[in-house]
This record gives sequence, structure tokens and C-alpha cells, in this order.
Amino acid sequence: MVAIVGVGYSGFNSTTPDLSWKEIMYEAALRAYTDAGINPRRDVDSFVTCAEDIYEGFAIFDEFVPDQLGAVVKPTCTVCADFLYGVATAYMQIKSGLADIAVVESHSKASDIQTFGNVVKFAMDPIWLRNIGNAHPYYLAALEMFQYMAQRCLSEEDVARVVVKNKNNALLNPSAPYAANVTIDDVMASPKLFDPMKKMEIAPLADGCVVFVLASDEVARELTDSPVWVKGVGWWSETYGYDTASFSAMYTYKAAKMAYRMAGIENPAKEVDFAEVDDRFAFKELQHLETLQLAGKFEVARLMAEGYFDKDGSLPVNVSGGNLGVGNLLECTGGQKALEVVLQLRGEAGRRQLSDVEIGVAQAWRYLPTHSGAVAVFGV
Amino acid sequence: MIEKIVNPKELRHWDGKIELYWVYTSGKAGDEFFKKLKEEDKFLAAKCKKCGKVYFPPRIYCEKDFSETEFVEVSGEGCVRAFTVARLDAYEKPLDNPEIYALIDIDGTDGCLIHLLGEVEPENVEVGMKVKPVLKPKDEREGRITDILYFKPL
Amino acid sequence: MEVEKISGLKFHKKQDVAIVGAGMTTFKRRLNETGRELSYLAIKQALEEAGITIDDVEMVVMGSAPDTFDGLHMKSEYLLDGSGGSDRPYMRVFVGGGTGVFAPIAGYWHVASGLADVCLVITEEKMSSSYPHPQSAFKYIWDPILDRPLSPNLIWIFALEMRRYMHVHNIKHEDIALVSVKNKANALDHPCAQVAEKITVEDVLNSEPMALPVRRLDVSPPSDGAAALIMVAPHIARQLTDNPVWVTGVGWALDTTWWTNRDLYFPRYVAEAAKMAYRMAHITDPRKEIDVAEPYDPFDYKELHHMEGLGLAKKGEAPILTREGVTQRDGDLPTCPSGGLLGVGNPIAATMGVKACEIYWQLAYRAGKRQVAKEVTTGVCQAWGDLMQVGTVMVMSNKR
Amino acid sequence: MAVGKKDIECPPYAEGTPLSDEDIKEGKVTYVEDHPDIRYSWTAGQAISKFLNGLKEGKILGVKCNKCGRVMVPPRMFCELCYKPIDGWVELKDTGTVETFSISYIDPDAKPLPEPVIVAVISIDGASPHMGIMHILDEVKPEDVYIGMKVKAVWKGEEEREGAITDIKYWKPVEG
Repeated sequence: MVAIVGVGYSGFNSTTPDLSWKEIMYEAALRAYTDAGINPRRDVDSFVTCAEDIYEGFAIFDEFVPDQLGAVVKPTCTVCADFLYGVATAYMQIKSGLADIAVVESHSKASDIQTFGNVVKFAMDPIWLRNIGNAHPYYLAALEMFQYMAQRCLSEEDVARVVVKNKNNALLNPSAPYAANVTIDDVMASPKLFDPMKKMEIAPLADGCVVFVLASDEVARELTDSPVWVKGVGWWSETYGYDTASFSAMYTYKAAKMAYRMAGIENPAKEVDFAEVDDRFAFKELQHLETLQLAGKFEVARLMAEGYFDKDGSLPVNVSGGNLGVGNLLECTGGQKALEVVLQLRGEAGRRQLSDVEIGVAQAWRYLPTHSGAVAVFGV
Repeated sequence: MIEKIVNPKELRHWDGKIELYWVYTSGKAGDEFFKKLKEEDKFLAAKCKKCGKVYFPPRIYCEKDFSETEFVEVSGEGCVRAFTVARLDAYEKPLDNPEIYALIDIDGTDGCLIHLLGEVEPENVEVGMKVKPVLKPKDEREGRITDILYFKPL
Repeated sequence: MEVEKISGLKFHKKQDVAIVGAGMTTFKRRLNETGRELSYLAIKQALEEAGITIDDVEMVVMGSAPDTFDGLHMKSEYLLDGSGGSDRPYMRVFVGGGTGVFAPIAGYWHVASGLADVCLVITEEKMSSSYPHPQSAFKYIWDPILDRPLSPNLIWIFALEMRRYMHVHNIKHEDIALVSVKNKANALDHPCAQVAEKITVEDVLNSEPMALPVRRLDVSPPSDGAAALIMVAPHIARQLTDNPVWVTGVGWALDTTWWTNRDLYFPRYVAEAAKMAYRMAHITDPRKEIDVAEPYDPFDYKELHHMEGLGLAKKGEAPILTREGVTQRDGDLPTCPSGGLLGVGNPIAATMGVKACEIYWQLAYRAGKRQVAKEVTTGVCQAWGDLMQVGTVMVMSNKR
Repeated sequence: MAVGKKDIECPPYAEGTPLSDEDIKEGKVTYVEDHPDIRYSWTAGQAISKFLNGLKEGKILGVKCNKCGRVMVPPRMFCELCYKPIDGWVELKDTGTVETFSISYIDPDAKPLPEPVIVAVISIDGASPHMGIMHILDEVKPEDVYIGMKVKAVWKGEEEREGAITDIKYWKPVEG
């Protein structure tokens, strides 16, 4: 078993004009090490950072990682993926005996990016897709949303309810810059930028950093009396091309299957107490809930309307406010999800604390234009 | 941190860019496809020799079983599976003319293409609508996906 | 300044890791194939050598260096379908130029942790996409505020490091040029080689100056290419082959971003990485126990520099070993028998083909014309990257 | 699992299709060009903001750590070896020593430069040994530069300075 023995974060804010990317990493890392009660220069065997170069504005971001994590001349690497992939990497390193204590870091300095649309476009296939038309690549999500709504017979209100739930949940989270007391009418009145997708259904960008300290069974018990265990972790890629993609988040289905098998969970809808899922586009939350098998294919929207996924519902989802409330944290998205799950499991979530929670799921997608994602199951 | 700057005017930003010119070769499958399109107005797909899946856009391998593929000719026509009207450009500024993007299932293949729709009003687009590609005049073609201007209703 | 030791490693792994197949594409200045087509071609070879199909592969590790070469943000996702990542757990690891050996290290922990029994490691680079020159992409590896305003070229850091190395040990350029001569000649036997040729020390010393002391023939060329490796658990290896090659040690280390704050004459990041790998492989005297080595040689002095970091030569001794012919293919410590990056080409991450793959082929006695003269049991490969920061080391052996 | 390893004499390799620059220029193969507009505005942060503001005033600022005793430049808010906050700021001299140098004949795009540029790592006086920055040397012939040479910063005029590393035009040998 692998445990989380320390967490730290910095943010989350819409901009961070006072701190460089190095300094937000330092702030978050220092808090995580203090939380775990370790000295990174002495105790940590491996450092993993999750970053994509073009989000950062460097050709090789890995260069700029070690100092602020306390990782100078120590095993340190970059995983070009979401934070949860980093958790998987640390998990494997600990399981293979390469590390007893491993640190995972991920951050977003989205406010440094001046042309976000072009950055996403830069990830699109240059030969077959990138230069068609002039629109913002959000249209790719809109196409997927269109098909998903058609297949699941969803109304626009069904999707709008996700925004209402998450932005209101975020009001109880002091680190959620996009919290708002919106109603379904507000969302429905928000302009349709990419039919059928509305402005409010797109998560705006945010800055922040999350650092986790993971440890092997033995070491974790030495460090803390109440570790949070990584019960299972899974990551999966479906395909790259839109011609072969399922348009129904199969990547999450497969990643969840892998994570649940590892965690020994047979009936996720019953066994999972709460979840933090990727909602960088509102419809994605519905899609991800379905593929995480937390609700039946055609039930998700009905349950959402009935309040099943509310913070006082049977299976609270995105109590933190999700990306719609906290913001799009790029590769740190999974970090914010995992952080919320750990805080809830430890009982440290403040006014949004859920009662009697033992198993939580964090899930993240690799954002446009990909069909990859990861899932982690945490428990106490 | 023990001390921090308190005067926001002392905080600095540094502007810069990642600016390069990239030249992407279309590759083996792409080269075949675009040359055929440019010279002969014809469309190619690729069929897996093992499982029979027909890829569009074509590729030289089957991504599921890693077998080789063979090129097959298709009409290039297809049906709209999903569409959206995009109103913002890449800088999040309103587009003067909203663009209709569609996911088009190409006839005779298991694949699809994302491209623009033209010669049709947004309110008249329907799922399942048959569309066909409109190509640039032959002498203006460059062997790129933008040689297809848009798809229009059949 | 003291460097703290890596502590607490017990190496209590779930299972051993064997390599059973490898493959690569030709390395050329520019190839027509897209990155994913190159990946596909390399994987086909590796699967064939291992005698398995893509369906047997459980997980995939992708190694690829800067996105700015291929001209694709999140390029692992773009390369996914040709890299066997379709419908599988697929992850890209990245430590700059060190990725060539780091990708198999990541493959190692996928298998050693017990999460995968068959792991495919694929590395790809298509540097030719970047215009006007692949080196232009390196403009963006520098600190945007402190370095980029000085309009630096990538070669600068090498030149600065090379000068310091030459100065501290009083090494002549002639001795360093011998590495280029040796590797480019070794590459004549490599079917994938881009710049294999017979040259002399004078050719190197008289070649066009780039950033002195670095001259044209001191440098490896930018290339397009891909390489693949199949790593499996022992029970799978047994089914596939009688003589697999085992991964006995891995190590990696990343030094400070502030490279101008260090004395550049010695690669302590390689030394730390090697220390970790040797400890795991129970190697106490690398010079005696290592039979064949593939240190990273993007520049000729780098081979020497890295041999010293790997403990294959004492500080300042590597040029002497080279002059005495110890590092020739028929020498006592054959070094870069593949022809290395200087001879075969330098498609950054895909150099796994001449590093990890080459050591595998050497230890499996499958290197053909490139097979070293002496009997081999243990080999080491190493790569280096970032702003002279990363050392990645993997030790392999044909004895378990 | 399939049949197992085939007995191949030579390691396998796949032949690619090489192209030359001419093949691209003449349009022998199809290709796409792109020149995306990707811009950033990096936050300099606490340490570098202060450093840049110092340069504007003609000062080189460093930081010190009382635990390891190092005086560091470029400045940072934490000592990366002790992993603790720095203990204060130090104004350094604008003189230094050449740690290593190179004579560059090429620009960032690998194109030949009209005149070679001398680049060096210069350890700054007042900071700990080997604590240097990368910068340009001038007012010296390439053949006269040596490791250990004492150099001095040549600043831009006060009104021209904008708080950038290029506020130092270059470094020149200290006379005598």
C-alpha cells in the first residue's frame, strides 16, 4: 500500500502577479513537507512534476523544477500529463522499491499564457485539423457535447444544473476564485458561444499549485497515525484522432476500471462516498460520472436534478466547486481534485466538510484535444 | 517567505513568445491522400488488412492491431453526426462570420472528419444530413486539408 | 558544497525486469514519415524481435523531448496512435535530452512495480519540423528573463562546459577529437547511421567553428527517428527467450537550474545517478565490472565527461583511455560501439536506439558487425539533458 | 503470448524515407507550414523583480543564506540546498572573474554571425565562489580572453536602462 502523508497547495487564484512559477511551487511544497513532517533534502527519494512545456512557455520545463522542490541533485523527473499521472508514477516508484518517499507536484500558471486559444490549437493535428477555420478550439468540446446530449437525450437545463451546483458549492471553498450564487436562469441566459455550449459552461483559467508527499506503507506509519491511502490508480488513453474517439469518455471508464480493480471496488456507485471529477466543460461532469460508473448511463441527469450529487446528497460530487468554481488548472486539475478528496477524508475541509466519508475518487482528463485521463481512488 | 514586495508597482512581468516556423510533412499516408486529392479530386481511406477497419483520415497502420493497411478510394461524401456554431476566434474575440463546424462521417469508412459547413444556414443543419466536399480550384490547391474549402449539403 | 546522499532505498521491487526486444528506424536529417509513423515502424521491429504482438503489450511509456521540435503541444497525445498507446495506459516521461535513457527507466518501474508484465517503451523525435533550424527550438530552453535577452545559441552551454573541462584537466582539443573520429568510424557498421564516415583528428580541428572550442565535427547532427524497447516480467521473458537481458540498476538525478552557479568541469548529476544505479546493481568498481558502455555523446567531449561521471575513468583520465585505444570496439572498455550520437545521429529522445537498445543488443550478442570483441556480461548506458542538469543511468546484465 | 524470439542475425531496423531541403522546396512531398502566435507574460516573481529593479539602478543584487553561508546570484527567495528562506539581500560589485568562455560564430538560429560574440560565465565579486551569471564580453580580442580574467560591467546610460539583464551592455577587462 502507498499512502499520502502530506499535502500542500498554493492558490487558487485567477492571476498571481506577485509570485513566479518557482515561487508558487516553493510555497506549496514547503507546506506539504511541513504537513508530512519531513525534510526534502534528507528524506525524499524521488520527485515527480507534472507539466507540459507549452503551458509553461519553455522548450524544456524540466530544467526549472528542482530548486524550489528541494530536489537539487536528486532523482527528479517530469511526467507530461495530469497530476494524477504523477500520483501513478510515484505509486509505481514506491512499489518498485525505487523510493520510500516520493513527492508529486503540479501547478498551473495559466495567467502567464497570453494566447491560450493558440496554445490549445498547437496541440491539434497540424495536418488534418489545426488550420480548419478560425474558431477557438473550444468548438471541439462543443461537438462532443452535441453528440453526448443527443445520445443521452439531455436538455440544456440538464447541463446548466452542473454549473449551478458547482459554482454554489464553491462559495464554501476559500480557494475558489469563480464561486458565485448563480441560478439556473442565469446559466440559461449566458450567451451561447459554441452551440449548444454556453459561456458559463466553460471553466475559466486559474493559477495554483498542489504538492503531495507519498510514502510506502512502512514509512507512512512512522510519519503519521492517520494516512490517506492510495487504494487504486488508473490511467488510460483512448486514441488521439477524433475519427477513432468514442466521444463518451471511454478513457475514464477504462482508467476507473483499472483503479477500481486495484482498490477492490466492485460496485463503485455503492462503495464510493464522494467524487471530484473533471468539469472543465459542464457536460464533462455528467459524462465522467457515467463513465466512473457512479450512476447509470441514462440516470445521471435525472439524479443531478434530484440533488443526488449535491453536497448534502447521497453521493456528493465536486464539493470543492470543481473546475467551474475553482478554475481550469491545466495539468494541476487532477491535483485540485485529489487535494479535495484528501482534505475531506482527513476531515480538514472546513465548512464544506462531508460527514462519514471513507472512500473518495478523483478524476481528471487531459483537456482538449485529447482522449486520455486518469482516476485515483483514495481511502482511510 | 520572510519578506515580500508590498508595492505592486515593483512587481515585474516579462513578455516573450515561442516563435518558430514549423514545416510538417504529411507523412506516408498523408502524402498519398493529398496528392490524390490535389491531382485527381479523389479521396483515399485506408483499410486494415487484418481487421478490415477503414480509417479516414488514412494511416499506414491499424492503430488497434498494428497491421498494415491498404488504400481504398471513397467518395468523400458523408453525413453530419454533430455540429456547432462557433462564435469566438482563437483570441476569444467574436468572429465576424460565425463558423459552422461539423463532425462528418465519411461514407464507406469507419472514420470521420471535422470540417466546416458552407452554403447552409445554421438553423437548416440537421444530424444525418448528407454533405459533400467543395474543393478549391485545381490550380490553387496546395496538397493540404484546406484544399477542401467546406462541405455543403448534397 | 556538499551534496546530500540518496537515502532509504531498499530496492524491494515486486519483480525483476528483462528486455526481450528492441527496434529502431534509420536516423536521418529529415524523414517524410510523421512522428507517429516513425514510432509505428520502430515498434514493429521491436515486437518482431521479441516475438509478440501489440495485443500482448499492457502499458506504454513514451519518451520524447521538447514539443518545440515536432511543433506540437502535448505531443505524446499526438503520437499516441502510432505509439501503441491506443486503448492502453500510456504515459510520457520527459527529462530533456536525458529522456533517451529515462524512458526505459520509466519502463522499468512500470514492470518492477508489478503493474505491468509487458511494457513497451517508445521514443520518437522529429526535429526537422522546426524551422529555420532545429537549433532554433533550443532558444526556448533558456530562462526567459535572464538568458533569452542575450540571444543565446544552444551550443554556448556546451562550449562553456567544454572549455572549463579542458581548462581544469589541461586537455588538448586533439584528444577530445579522437572521440569523434572513433564514433563516426564505429557508425560505419550501423545501418541506421546518418553521418558515419572515416575522418581524422585534423578534419575535426579544421572544421568550421561554431562556438569555440566547439567545431562542426565536435557535434552530433539533428535527426528524425524513433526507437522502441520491450520490457517484460521474468515469467514472460522465460516464455519468449532463453537469454533475456536484465535491468539490474537504474538511477537518475537532476541538478540545480542555476547552472552558472556550479563548476562545470565535472558532471556531478551523472555521478549521483550512477551511484544510485550501481548501488542497486551491486557494482562497487565500475571500471572493472562494466564490460561495455554507451555514455551520451552529443558532443565529443561529452563522452569523456560522462565516462568520468560514470566512474569508468578517474577525473581527467578519460582522454588518456581514449588515446590508448581502451574505448575502441576491440579495447578493454568498448565505449559507444554503436557509433553513438556523433556517428548515428541525435534525434534527442530516440537516441535510446543507440544507448539502451545498443547495450541490450551487445549483451544479447545480437549486435552483428558492431559486436564488441570481448566477452560481455554487464553494460551501462547513460544520457544527459536539460541545462547540463540531468543524468540518467541504466545498468544491464545478461546474468540475473 | 506468441511464439517467441526469432533468430535474427542483425538487429532489426526500419528504413525511413529521407528527404532533402530541396524536396520540400520543390514540393516533391506535401506539407503544411504553421507559424502560430504563442505569447506569454511570465511573472518575474519576488526575487527576480527585485533583481531587475536593481539592474535599473545600476546595481547587481544577490541574496545570502546564513545556514550554508552562501551569497547567491541570481537571487532567489529560498536557499535551494538548505531549503529555507534566504536571510537577506546583498549588493554585489559589478566586477567579476571569467569562469569559462566561448567564442560564438552563430546566432540562435544557427546562422553565421557577422562578427563572433564572446560569451562567458562570470562569477561576480562579492558572491560565493563559482556563483556566476552568463553574459557577453567585449572590448577584448577573442584570443586575449582567458579563464580567471578580471572583468567589469559596462552599463547602459541611466535613462536607457529598463530593468533587464541587458542593462549591462557587456563586460570588459579590468585595465592593468
